[in-house]
Amino acid sequence: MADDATLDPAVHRGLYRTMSLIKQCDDRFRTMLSSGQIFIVYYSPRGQEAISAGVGAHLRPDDSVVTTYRGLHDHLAKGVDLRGLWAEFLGKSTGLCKGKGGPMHITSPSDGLMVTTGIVGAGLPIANGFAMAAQLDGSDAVTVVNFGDGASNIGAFHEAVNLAAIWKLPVVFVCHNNLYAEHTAFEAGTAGGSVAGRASAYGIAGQRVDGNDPVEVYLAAQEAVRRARAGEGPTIVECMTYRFHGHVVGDAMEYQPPDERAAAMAADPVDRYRARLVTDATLTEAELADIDSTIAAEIDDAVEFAQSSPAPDLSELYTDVYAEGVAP
Amino acid sequence: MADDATLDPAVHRGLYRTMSLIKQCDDRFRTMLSSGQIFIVYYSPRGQEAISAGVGAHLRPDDSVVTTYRGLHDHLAKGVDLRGLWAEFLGKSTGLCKGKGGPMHITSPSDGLMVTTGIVGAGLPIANGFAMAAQLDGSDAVTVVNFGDGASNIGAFHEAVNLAAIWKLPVVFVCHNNLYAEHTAFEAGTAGGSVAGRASAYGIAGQRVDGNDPVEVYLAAQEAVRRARAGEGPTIVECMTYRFHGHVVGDAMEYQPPDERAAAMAADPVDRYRARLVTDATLTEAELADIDSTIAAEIDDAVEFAQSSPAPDLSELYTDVYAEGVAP
Amino acid sequence: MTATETTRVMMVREAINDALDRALASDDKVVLLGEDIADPGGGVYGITKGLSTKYGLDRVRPTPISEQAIVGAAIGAAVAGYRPVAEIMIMDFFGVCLDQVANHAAKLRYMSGGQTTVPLTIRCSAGAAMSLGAQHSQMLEAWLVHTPGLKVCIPSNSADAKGMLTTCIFDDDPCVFVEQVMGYFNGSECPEGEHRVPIGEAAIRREGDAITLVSYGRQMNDVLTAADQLAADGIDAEVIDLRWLQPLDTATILASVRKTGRLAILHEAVKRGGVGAEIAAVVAEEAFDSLRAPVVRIAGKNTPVPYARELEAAFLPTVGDLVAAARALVS
Amino acid sequence: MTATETTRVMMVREAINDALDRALASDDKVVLLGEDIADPGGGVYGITKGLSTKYGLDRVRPTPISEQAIVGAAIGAAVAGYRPVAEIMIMDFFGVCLDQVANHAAKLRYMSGGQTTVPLTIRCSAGAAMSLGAQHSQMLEAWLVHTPGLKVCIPSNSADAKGMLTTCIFDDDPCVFVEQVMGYFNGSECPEGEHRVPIGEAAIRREGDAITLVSYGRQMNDVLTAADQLAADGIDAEVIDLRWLQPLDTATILASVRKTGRLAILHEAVKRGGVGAEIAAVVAEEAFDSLRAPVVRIAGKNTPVPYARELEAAFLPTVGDLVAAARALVS
Ligand SMILES: Cc1ncc(C[n+]2csc(CCOP(=O)(O)OP(=O)(O)O)c2C)c(N)n1
Ligand SMILES: Cc1ncc(C[n+]2csc(CCOP(=O)(O)OP(=O)(O)O)c2C)c(N)n1
Ligand SMILES: [Mg+2]
Ligand SMILES: [Mg+2]
Repeated sequence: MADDATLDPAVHRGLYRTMSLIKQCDDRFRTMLSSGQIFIVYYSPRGQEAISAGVGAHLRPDDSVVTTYRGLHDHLAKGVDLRGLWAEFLGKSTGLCKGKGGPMHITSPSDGLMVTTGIVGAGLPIANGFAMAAQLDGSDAVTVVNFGDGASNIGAFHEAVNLAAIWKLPVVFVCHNNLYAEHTAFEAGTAGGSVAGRASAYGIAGQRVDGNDPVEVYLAAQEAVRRARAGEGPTIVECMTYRFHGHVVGDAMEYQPPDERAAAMAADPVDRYRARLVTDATLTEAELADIDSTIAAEIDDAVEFAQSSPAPDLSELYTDVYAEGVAP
Repeated sequence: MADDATLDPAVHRGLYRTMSLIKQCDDRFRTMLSSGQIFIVYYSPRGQEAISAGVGAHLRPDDSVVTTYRGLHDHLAKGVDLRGLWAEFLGKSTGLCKGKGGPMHITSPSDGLMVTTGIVGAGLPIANGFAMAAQLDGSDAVTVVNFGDGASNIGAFHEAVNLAAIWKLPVVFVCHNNLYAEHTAFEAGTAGGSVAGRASAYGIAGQRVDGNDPVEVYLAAQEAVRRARAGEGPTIVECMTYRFHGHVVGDAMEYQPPDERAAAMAADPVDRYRARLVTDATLTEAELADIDSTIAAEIDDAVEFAQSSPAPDLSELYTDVYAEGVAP
Repeated sequence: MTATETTRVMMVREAINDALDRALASDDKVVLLGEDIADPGGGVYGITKGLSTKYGLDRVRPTPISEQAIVGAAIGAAVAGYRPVAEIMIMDFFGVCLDQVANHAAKLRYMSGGQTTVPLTIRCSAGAAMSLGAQHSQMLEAWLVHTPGLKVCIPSNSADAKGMLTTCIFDDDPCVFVEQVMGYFNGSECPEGEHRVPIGEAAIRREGDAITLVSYGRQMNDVLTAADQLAADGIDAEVIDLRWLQPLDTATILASVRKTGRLAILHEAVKRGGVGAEIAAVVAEEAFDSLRAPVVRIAGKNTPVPYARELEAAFLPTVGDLVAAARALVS
Repeated sequence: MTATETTRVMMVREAINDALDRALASDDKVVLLGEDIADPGGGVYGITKGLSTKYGLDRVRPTPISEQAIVGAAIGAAVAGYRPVAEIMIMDFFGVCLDQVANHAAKLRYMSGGQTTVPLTIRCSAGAAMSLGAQHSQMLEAWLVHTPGLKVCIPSNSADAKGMLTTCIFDDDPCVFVEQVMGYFNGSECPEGEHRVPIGEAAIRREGDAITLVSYGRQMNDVLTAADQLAADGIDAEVIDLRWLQPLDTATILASVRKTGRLAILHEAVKRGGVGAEIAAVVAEEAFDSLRAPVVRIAGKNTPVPYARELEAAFLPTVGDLVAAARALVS
């Protein structure tokens, strides 16, 4: 476990805030799903909060983030507008993408949330492009691309990491290793047993960290982001974690040993970190409760906004296929 | 340099025979091209003879080989019929593939030469399939797939090596590292600087050898093939070599330092090995000359056969698109 | 049809599982590979449930997320004499492995001058209506039909799903078998025993002489509903279920159009460059003299598939669209 | 056309180089990436020769053999405000990167509700006649035309090559610009200065009223030759060079067919499911009443492209095929 005392309390507050936001948003989505208030296909990031919080803490609005269908934690850590996000998940006209993208395609360029893709591994090559743009711009902006352990076995991963290494692109490859790709256990699909370990094949830095500890993630990301900003090239950061709610909500999860999941949930990264902050007197129970309740109110507002927003107008089917002037 | 004395003279004879055959075939193709006797797009394997000879020496007819557009050396080392091969290069009805495949698609299942592909990297996933078939058959047959250094940067390489590792497939990945991919120098395209070095990312064996020394290749391939036959999984063997005649015959080769090429040609693996065999008294000059001239006569015959063969009948355009019974 | 006598109601997903089960049982050379296809899940839609338990993980092989490696391994094994059934989880993912499908599976037989053949089947789920957005909802059969060497089919009911998949598996060419997710739970009578549907044979689902309606896949239900509505107006539509898009049963289509003089085509895929275009073109070339009205295509709109339910519904072709178009053609 | 006054004879390959050169010179946001595109070679066909020397390796970036990485990087940079021109060396290699092209470049604008746009150009060489066999000779534009969100074009001469490529580069959508290798060395007059061809505008290359001949790319020369031969028989063909396959200039096609009543389409790509099918379908739907004869497609045969020269020639559509078809339609 990383030494919490090395960090400023404001950093802890920020990390906790993000984690609480992710957890509460996720809780709300799942509650609304199970109560039948909404019908969406939902990929829960619950259990993986510490990764997005620890990485996101280093990012500026002009830094780019690319993520996947299981991206809610990354979206929130990048500061995406909560109302627009909820409305997009619910397919409303007021959604970030006017209801046309949906949860798998959340985009918010003003926050630097550039691409969310549903194709495993496909975000990595695109992330290189944002990094290349920054390099050409002469800016020190970095790009973070998030992906799962299973994604490390697809061709796009390899091509992208190799290109980033060759071009010394300012990109950080963040693997959320939650030990499963759909029903497939990490070791069953991934030869060599380590995603970060693959970094050496490309002559770049790679580090595996406890992805359930926001401070460990924070410190690893700090170094990776520093390296990228300094023009020293890409890093693979592999964050070991666990999906609490299977691949998709509704997943029978038969393929997971039940105690494995129970153990992971017992060591809930959000609860654990919260307890630690209190024990270490970094933040008081009252301060934390205040953060939690402020967030709860924000979520209430966003849910209300999303639910009361109108569906997209049917004419929207035909817009945005091409830039102005060309009919679809 | 490997110790030649460890090998039986019959092995040396076989290695030399294959190398001489490749060299002489290649010489003939290039002579006929430069004299305008034939018009084909030709990817010369000259300089890379030792690799195919050293690997091929371990292969049985029921072992499978997959290779690329630059595959003549691999075809010959697998024992493909010379007449059929020449006729196919010349697009004749008597070609191995009836003139429909051409040099980039030489196939000869009776010899175990299963696939020649023109798509960089695409042979590796397919090779796994032959290896999987052997595994299912319970046979100890192995599959060798040949590819270039440049191919190690494409997605198919990664997916195939990972799958072979996971499934412990009896496959040997033979990289012909001739330091260039078309105009691109190896180091400019390949992060990490070593293809064999990438093996550890997948937890499999990898070895880099002097690909210009048939004995070194022979010994490395021996171990890789043994491992595959024994069910111990795949190996990457990276054979360092040089293309004498650029990417394609006619290539201006401006991107190559002229002395680099001159040095490589001065250390011609075929000449060097031939001289060594004489010096070591492994084979006599007369024996070697006899091998050379026997091959020359075989090539004369194959060229004559190919040139005098008819073009494919136009009806062949429509056959072999589907198995019997379905019109194209 | 080689149907046995006894049938029972099966859902399409059961029929597919049954076809796979029987193929694995009857021929050792049949092997399955794909992501997550093993038990306990038996695939994300449960289509392969029970099979890895019954036939072992050697023959029902779960894979990493590596579509090129999946199709490539299946190709090699097929050339080596196996009859692999590879699963591409969702049709949109052909994008990451089309080289293996189109440049290798489809062409190896031709490029080898007939020396090798690729008895491979690729199954994939496909289609819209689940609000999965632009990258998980596409019907891409037109890409495959434009690739000589492939056979392509989409069943509309359980009996065909079972019979066509069995035919694909035992066919000596690479076949793509497309499973629309929204059709998985449709139930209908299905032969219980061995069952095959001959390659390239369309089925006439309803006879009529006023107009020919051509479609395939789960949309056949919509087309039959449309035909009922038209019949109520006294318009007697002939309804053709193509089943196979390649080989395409042009003889059946042309014969029908020669009788009715009118043609409307419906499919879920995007209209522009869809399979409907090929059908319209064949008819405009070969049955021109019989045509008494414009050839109409009702299809997915020329847009990516949107997420919001209302927009997704607007993307899809509807019964109403077809009825209106048919009425206009006949009047 | 925004052509300047002065022109000179350029080969298509020079015109492409010129367009790239001017785009790089006029806008810092234009960057090139692709395999072997840097000097001294300037690409395997020398198309990008001189550009890396002039603009540096930051802006003219040679890449590893990683088509997904090439297109992906170009997409990201495009969304970030650059105007990347990515080269896919040969069109057949779209098979290894179609996910990036079809699921990402084509859809990001739509999926983001218009928040991002992808001003990307993909150039590729393409086509048969060099005896390069089944995997290096394909025309695959139909795959792209079936993918909403992409723009697709194929020039037939130097002026269009320059003008259309320039238009693609400065267009805000992802465009695929297809260069037939056999056309690279064709020379014709080309504007020397800034030149753009408007998106989606076909060109009428010859006016006539007996039959409409539609084609695109290097085959336009064959079509014009056919038109000459027909004229010698007193058959006055109208010849349309589509230039853009998406957006397709249906207005120009339909107007012509309404005048002539007859249509023959020629393209190099495989006939089944080719772009000719879409054109035939549009006409059979929208100009049916004007049609006086079947719509005919002359195209690549429904086979992989064979290696042997004789077979490859038999694969390709010919002037003779078109003349014969046109005569039959008119008689
Ligand atoms: C190319 C591709 N293949 C398959 C899928 C189907 N699929 C969606 S998520 C997933 C598992 C991904 O696992 P991992 O990368 O570990 O991410 P996680 O879901 O665990 O976050 C698969 C196979 C896909 N979306 N894209
Ligand atoms: C997927 C793909 N991309 C690009 C090409 C074009 N191409 C043909 S050979 C070649 C270079 C390959 O280099 P390497 O793998 O080192 O093999 P070598 O030619 O040196 O034997 C390239 C880029 C191709 N055939 N396939
Ligand atoms: Mg995972
Ligand atoms: Mg090389």
